Amino acid sequence: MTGGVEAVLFWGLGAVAVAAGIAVFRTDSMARATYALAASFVAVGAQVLFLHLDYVGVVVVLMMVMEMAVMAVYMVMFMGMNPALMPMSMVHSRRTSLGIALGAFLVLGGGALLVPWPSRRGAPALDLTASLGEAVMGSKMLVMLVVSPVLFSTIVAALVLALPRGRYDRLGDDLRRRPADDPQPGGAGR
Amino acid sequence: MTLQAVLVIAAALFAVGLYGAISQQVLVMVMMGLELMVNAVILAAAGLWWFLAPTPDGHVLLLVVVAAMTVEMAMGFAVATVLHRSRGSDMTDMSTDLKR
Amino acid sequence: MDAAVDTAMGKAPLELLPEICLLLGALATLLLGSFLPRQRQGVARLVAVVALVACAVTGALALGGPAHTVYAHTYAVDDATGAVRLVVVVATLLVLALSAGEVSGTPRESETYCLLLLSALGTVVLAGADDLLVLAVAFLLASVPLYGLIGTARTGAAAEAVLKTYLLGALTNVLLLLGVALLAALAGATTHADLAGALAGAPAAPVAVGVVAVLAGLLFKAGAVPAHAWVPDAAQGASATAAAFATTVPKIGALVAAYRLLDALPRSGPAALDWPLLVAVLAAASMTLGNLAAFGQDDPRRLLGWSTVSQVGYLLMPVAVAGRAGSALPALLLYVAGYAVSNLGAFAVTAALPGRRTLASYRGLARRRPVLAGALLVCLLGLVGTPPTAVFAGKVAAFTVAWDGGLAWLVVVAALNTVASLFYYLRWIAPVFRTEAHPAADAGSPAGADPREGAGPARGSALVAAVLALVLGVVLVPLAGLLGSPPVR
Amino acid sequence: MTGLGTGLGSGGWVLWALVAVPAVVGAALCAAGTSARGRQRWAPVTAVLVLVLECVLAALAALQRPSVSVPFLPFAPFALGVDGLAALVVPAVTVVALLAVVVAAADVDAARGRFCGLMLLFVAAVVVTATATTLPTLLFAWEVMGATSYALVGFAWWQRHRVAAGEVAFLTTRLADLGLYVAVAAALAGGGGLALSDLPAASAGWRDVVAAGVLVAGLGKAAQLPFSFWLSRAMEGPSPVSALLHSAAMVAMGGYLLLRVAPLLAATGWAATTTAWIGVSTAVLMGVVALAQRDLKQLLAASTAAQLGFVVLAAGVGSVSGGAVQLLAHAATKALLFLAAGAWLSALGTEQLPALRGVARRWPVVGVCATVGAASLAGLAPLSLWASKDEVLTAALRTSGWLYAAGLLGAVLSAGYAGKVLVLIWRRPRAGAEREFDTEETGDRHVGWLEKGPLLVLAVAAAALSVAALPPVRQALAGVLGERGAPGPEPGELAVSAVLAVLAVAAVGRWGVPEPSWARNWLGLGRLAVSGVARPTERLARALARFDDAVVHRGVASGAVLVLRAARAAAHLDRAGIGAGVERVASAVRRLGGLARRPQTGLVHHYYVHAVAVLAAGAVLLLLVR
Amino acid sequence: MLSLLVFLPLAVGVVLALARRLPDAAARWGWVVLSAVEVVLVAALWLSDPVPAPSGLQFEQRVDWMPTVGSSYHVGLDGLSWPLVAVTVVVFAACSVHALGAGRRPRQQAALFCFLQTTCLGLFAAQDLLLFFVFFDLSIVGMYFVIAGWGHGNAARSALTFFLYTFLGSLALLVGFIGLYLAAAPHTFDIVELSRSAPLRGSGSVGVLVLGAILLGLAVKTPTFPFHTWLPPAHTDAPAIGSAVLAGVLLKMGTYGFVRIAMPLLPDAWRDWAWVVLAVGVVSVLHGALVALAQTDLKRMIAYTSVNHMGYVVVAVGAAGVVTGSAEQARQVAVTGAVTQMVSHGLITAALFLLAGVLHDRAGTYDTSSFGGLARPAPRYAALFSVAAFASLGLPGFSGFIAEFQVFTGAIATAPVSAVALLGIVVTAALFLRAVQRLLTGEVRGHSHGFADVHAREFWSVAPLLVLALLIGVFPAPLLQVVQPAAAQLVDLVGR
Repeated sequence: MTGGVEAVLFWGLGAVAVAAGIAVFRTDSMARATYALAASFVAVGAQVLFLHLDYVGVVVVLMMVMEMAVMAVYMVMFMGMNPALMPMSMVHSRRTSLGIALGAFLVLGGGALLVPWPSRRGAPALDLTASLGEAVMGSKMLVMLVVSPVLFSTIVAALVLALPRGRYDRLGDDLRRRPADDPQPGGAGR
Repeated sequence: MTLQAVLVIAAALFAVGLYGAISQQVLVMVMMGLELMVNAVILAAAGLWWFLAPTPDGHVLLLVVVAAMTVEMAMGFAVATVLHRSRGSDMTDMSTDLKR
Repeated sequence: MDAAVDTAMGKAPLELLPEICLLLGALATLLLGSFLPRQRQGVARLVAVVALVACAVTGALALGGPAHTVYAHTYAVDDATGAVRLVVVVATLLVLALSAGEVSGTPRESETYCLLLLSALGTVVLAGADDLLVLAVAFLLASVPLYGLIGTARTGAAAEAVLKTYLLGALTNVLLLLGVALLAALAGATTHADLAGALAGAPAAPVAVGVVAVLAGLLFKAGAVPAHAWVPDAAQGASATAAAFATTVPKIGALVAAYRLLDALPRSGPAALDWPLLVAVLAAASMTLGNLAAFGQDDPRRLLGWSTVSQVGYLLMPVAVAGRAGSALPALLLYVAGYAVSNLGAFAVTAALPGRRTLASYRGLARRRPVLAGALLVCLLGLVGTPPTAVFAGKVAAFTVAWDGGLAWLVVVAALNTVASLFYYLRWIAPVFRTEAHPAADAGSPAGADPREGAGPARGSALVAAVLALVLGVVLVPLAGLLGSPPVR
Repeated sequence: MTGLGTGLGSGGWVLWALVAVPAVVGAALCAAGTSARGRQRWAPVTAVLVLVLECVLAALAALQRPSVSVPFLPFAPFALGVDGLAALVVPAVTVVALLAVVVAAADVDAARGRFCGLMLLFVAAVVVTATATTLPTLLFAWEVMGATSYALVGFAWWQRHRVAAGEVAFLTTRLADLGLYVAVAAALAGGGGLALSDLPAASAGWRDVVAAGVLVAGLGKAAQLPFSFWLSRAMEGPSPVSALLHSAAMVAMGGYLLLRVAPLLAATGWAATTTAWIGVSTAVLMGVVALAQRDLKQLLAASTAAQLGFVVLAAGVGSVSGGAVQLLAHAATKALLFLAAGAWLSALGTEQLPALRGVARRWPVVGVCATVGAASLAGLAPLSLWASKDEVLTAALRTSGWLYAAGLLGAVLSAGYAGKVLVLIWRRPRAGAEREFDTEETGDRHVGWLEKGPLLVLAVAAAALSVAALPPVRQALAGVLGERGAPGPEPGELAVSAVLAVLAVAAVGRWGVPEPSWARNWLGLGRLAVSGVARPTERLARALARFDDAVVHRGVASGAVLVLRAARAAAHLDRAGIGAGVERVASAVRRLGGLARRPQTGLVHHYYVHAVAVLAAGAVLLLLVR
Repeated sequence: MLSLLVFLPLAVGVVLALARRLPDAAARWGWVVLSAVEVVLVAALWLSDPVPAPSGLQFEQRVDWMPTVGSSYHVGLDGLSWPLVAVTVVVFAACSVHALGAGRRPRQQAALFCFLQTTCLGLFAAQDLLLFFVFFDLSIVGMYFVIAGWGHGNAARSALTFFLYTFLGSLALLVGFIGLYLAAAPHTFDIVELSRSAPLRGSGSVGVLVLGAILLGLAVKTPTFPFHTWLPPAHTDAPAIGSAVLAGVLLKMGTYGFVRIAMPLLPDAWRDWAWVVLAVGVVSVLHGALVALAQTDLKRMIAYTSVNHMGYVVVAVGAAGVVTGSAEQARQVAVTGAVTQMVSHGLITAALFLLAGVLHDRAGTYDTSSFGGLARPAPRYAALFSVAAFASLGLPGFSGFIAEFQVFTGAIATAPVSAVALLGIVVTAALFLRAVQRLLTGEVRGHSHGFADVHAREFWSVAPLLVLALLIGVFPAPLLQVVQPAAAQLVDLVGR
């Protein structure tokens, strides 16, 4: 892949990502917004691949696809909306947010262009993914040690918030009631 | 493609995300805006890492960012659920009892 | 760097024993809780207490040792971490005590204890983090359980409180990650130790944006301007336990982390910006906004929320002069300890009287609940900074350090704010000690009739907090002297 | 108490006893007097006994001339010493005091314990004043004397106007005593030392201040112009009090002080001349006032001021011996006249001169003694005042002719008013005079022997003291006072003054006396003092009190809280003013609180906007302020 | 030994506070016994070492409290603080005797006054700025509860005014202390070290600013002219013993601050401020006297005379600062006079307030015009009141005269302009005589009918104070022996 083609491809993907991003907020249907977001993420994942971060790129793409699926299920379950039709434009103070967004873009973009970025320090390892593995298990082990309780606490916190009924509602105060009293009949051992 | 290009695209994405986060009323849409901003951060981090300091430690940062995104989204859905259940609607503008 | 002796390849799990105790405690409470009948979840609380005490004991033992870093310079085990461990444990124990009345017997009891321990763990790691990545992850670990805690109250107000806390938390998290990315890239390394040297040559603008972005996250956690909006809502909307915990413990970690970050920034070269001025301006904004907003409040919880915002303004004074004045760190630790105890004492009183949600309903409390009234008086006067409470010693140290660090104008603003703060605390204290509480109004107040109200462990916790606020004022100060050594890098 | 040792050796105990006995017994009597009921007959008896002891001790002290000192203040001891002048005056005072208390035993019948106690305290104070050798000791006794005189003048406290009179007397003398405070300070600054003898040694500037201070204090006590009006009000006290205080003791102490500091006055030049002129002008003006009086006691009071004028004149011209003799003679004469007036007052219940026509005929013993007193007062030939006045006049002649002329005029006036009394008491009483009796109090139409005895003693003294004019006695006296070689009055001058006196008395007998109204109310000094000083101070006080309550309180409050709009607050200055002030502070702060709470709108996206905006501003601030 | 003296009342106070079921009489007599023990302790301390060494501290004790901040629990007595400790103990003893009569909640009252006594003794013995400040603030809190708890009229409002005024003043004091702390080379709050090194000497404006803050704080507490408006309402609404302690002891904290902190620690700045202090003193004297003259309420009048008397102290310490061209001995006399005036005012005004309290106990009002001819129904009360009044207006034979005499001698010798304040003496004399006349003389009318004479407890609470004043008035040498060397040393410190 020659430099020129690579640049064109990269910019293309960038344009796709930004266009999809804008589309997310312009469409009036939640479903289309979700698909636009997925497209934007895939584009970003691809761009990351361009930057030789294969592992991270693939992870981003896969994760985003799964998340979009969850979001779709979520909207149907809760919003009770037919993903296709629901016209909604619940927007407020459009002008101020547009102003702030443009301002942010100008500042960050301008900064990106004008700042005398230093030159690269040190060469990338031959096998990036392997070096990542060593870093995770080596110098940055504590980061991973801390990420695990983060995920654990996310699970606990999310369930505490989301679940309307706890174990005592299902199995009684002394947790002895069998079969469990669930709103939906059926399930194992019934 | 140069660092500036990557950063400009990232800035654009960030701006769009910010616009969405501020202008949208529905919590889920606000979360989408936040996700776009995280995406911009991932892209910027990748660019910066590649063009400035491709060290393995920097690489771990990207993993952390991705992990942070997933955790925030998970919590976002949980908050949306509890908001929906206890207040009947997940519009941020509808829940303004706590003020002044 | 000389003090930093890095043990074998950094992986010495024993160094992090206190943190491990907290994690195991969290896991144990959750597992145990899921097998205990609803009425006997007190055992989970017992386990939580044991875990906390274990953490305190191991932390105290480690306190004496030489300051060093572990896990390849990413985690500092020095006086600051030791002190934070102790303060967080004491604070969490007080929260457990004041939560007894409200939480025991509810279906979510053991989950609440688990989340409390996890957030405490997050706070300690945040304080000890000596690396930007660990900082980011610790930030997550501290805030996620907080969302869970605030949301458990199952009321409309709690839901709204968690919404606001979550959204502000998410935004600041994104900014934090952006900042970390920028700084890591520019410095080529992520540990604080390398930051100073590597950033010296970096261009100023990105470093400024990076640092401000990281500070945004820490300021959210501390509850300071500009990300302070969630504090009053969380204090008012959430349950007493969550409110007390959210407004007291996480900010300890955030402030120490901010101190370490500012201490590690370069002080020469193009990237040497005037950080103290920025933090001083934010401190002044926080204390003034917090004080003024607290004037018109009628709900004691919301008043305490705004008072927390103003207190964080005073707490930011030693942080502003991080590294520029000799004993800034001991001053910060001393003030944080005093603040935590006084604030929790006041929340304990509100927890002991859940029915009374207006200042007027506190009329004549001194006559019927002298212990509670006394504890409230000590804690509120403590928050103002009257001698001999611990906050007074903290404030004197903070004022002196700020004056030494060249922020004389900030000291004057802080003094004026201290005086202003006296008025709204008096608005709460005055009805408590007003004698002519004629019975009619008393019976009218919702909680008047409930005899049990005001008794129980919450009262005990309020009393303990008040006594600690006084005792610390006299005893702790020499102890702070021990923590004189600068943060290790 | 180490200092005590030095005095004890050479008869110091006499001086200590002289002071301590009346003080202690007086205090005890006062304390007992307040709580005990009944006639308290024991009080006058103890008082008389103590005073007899006092007279003996005084005589002993006069002979031995002891001096004692005890550490009192770091820079000045409490020192007493009997010098020539004191040796003369102290015995005189104790004798007059004894006689006054004897009369009081009969005259005063209510709360005798308190009365005798106060009299003893007064005597102790006078003795200390007379014998004080350092300024602080003098000031100590000076003020106590003032206070006891207030208590004695206002003794009948159930009559409010008498207490008011006491108050006027006390305040006027206290105002004048400020001079002594300044004098002490100046002496300390001047570095000369605080003993009376080495006051002239102070540095020039400060010495003038000392002289001025002492002069003002002396004039105040001696009831000279412009302070003499208090003496008129002091007449409302019981007669024995007037007899002791306003003839022999308190008023005399004013003149006595000026005599003792005569060297200082002389050293400062201007002080001597001013003293002299004030003395002689008081003699003249007060003589006119005395002439115009229709009340016997007022007349005697004015005459006291006039006679003291001569003492002050003597101090001014430096003739200490002349002044001393004048002092003694006047003490005896005036005490006699006051006691006589007292006797008539308690008998007839009136002091008005028209009502006292021919009173001498009714009680011949009192009449004769009063005649001797009045004659001596008039300066008639063989009696004491004639001799002492001439000595003073000769000394005045030496300094300036005008002084002598004014002095002579004063003498003539004194002859005039004394003659007025003489003539009146011997006239035949008009029919129906009975109606004019009992104007001041209900008389018992009886004069007991307790009152007549002292009169006789005083009459003898008044007559005998003229012996001082004889050259040999005068020389000895001058020797005692340490004034060698002062020429005595020539026979010619003595003759001139005697003739003038006789002529004046005859003229008064024949043509009577003009009584101008401006003179009768003491030159309007009293009203001037009240309207000129007392009223404006009270008005100023009330204005300051209002200012204090309203403006200062709010001024400080607004100073504390910058936000307060004082203009609107000053509009309604009523009682609620203070309440409104606090209310305004609270509302101002509430508005500020409202302002601070406005960004907390409850809408999350507003929080986003605020957060991003502030962070951006922070970054910009960082980059700009480098 | 000194710490025992300071903290014994606190211990007893805590016991009294906790012993809920203690009968009233036991609480009252317990308090009396305690104050008696305190008096004995002071006497014992005094006899063990009567003449203090001029420069050293007696009974010095020092324990580290806040080493990082350079502050320690450092207590000691010298010529300046000895008399004030003695006065504090005597005034509290008198109050305890006076409170033997019927009173609301005697147990809590006794406990509160014991706490107050500890704060006062602690302050006078403190040799450390922070310790001084802590006791300064605690005394304000204590007095707030005395007025709010046992006062009459609108006690709550005047208690609040009192608290806010003096608390804001104490904040200014704290800023000044911190300024001093930072200026000291090895940062320290210790008064002895600070006075030895006089940190801000020759530093011009900073020293002046720091002293300005300290003066503001002390001026509010003394109180001097512009900041005195809290005193009259605080006194009129305080209970009798509350007023006695407030006037007798608490006002001395302000003036003691001048001689203990302001003058020795900031000599240069003090010399610059001397004329201002002198002027404020003179204005306070005249303003206090004149406004007192216009009062009809007896307690407000006595309160304003306190402003007047404290004005004399301010004049004296101001004059002590005028160093150019004035004799050193005169300045020593002025300072000695200032300390004597603190002692004398403490004794005499406490007695006056207790007597005013007697009026309120009987008739429920302080208005002088509603009484008259009290001498007939209550001769002993009349005697006590007139003795106290004459002592207060400076009649020789009482400590008032000794104090005022030295103040004026020293002040006029150093700064002749202060002679203007002499008029204050005459106005004070006038207002006291007027009060005596309105209350005691004339025919019996208004509330005087059936006015019971002074009880034993009231007599034995006032009489000792007046006897002490008389003793000092007649034999001032023992007291002056203690004060004079310390004053001389202070004047040297200010003059260097």
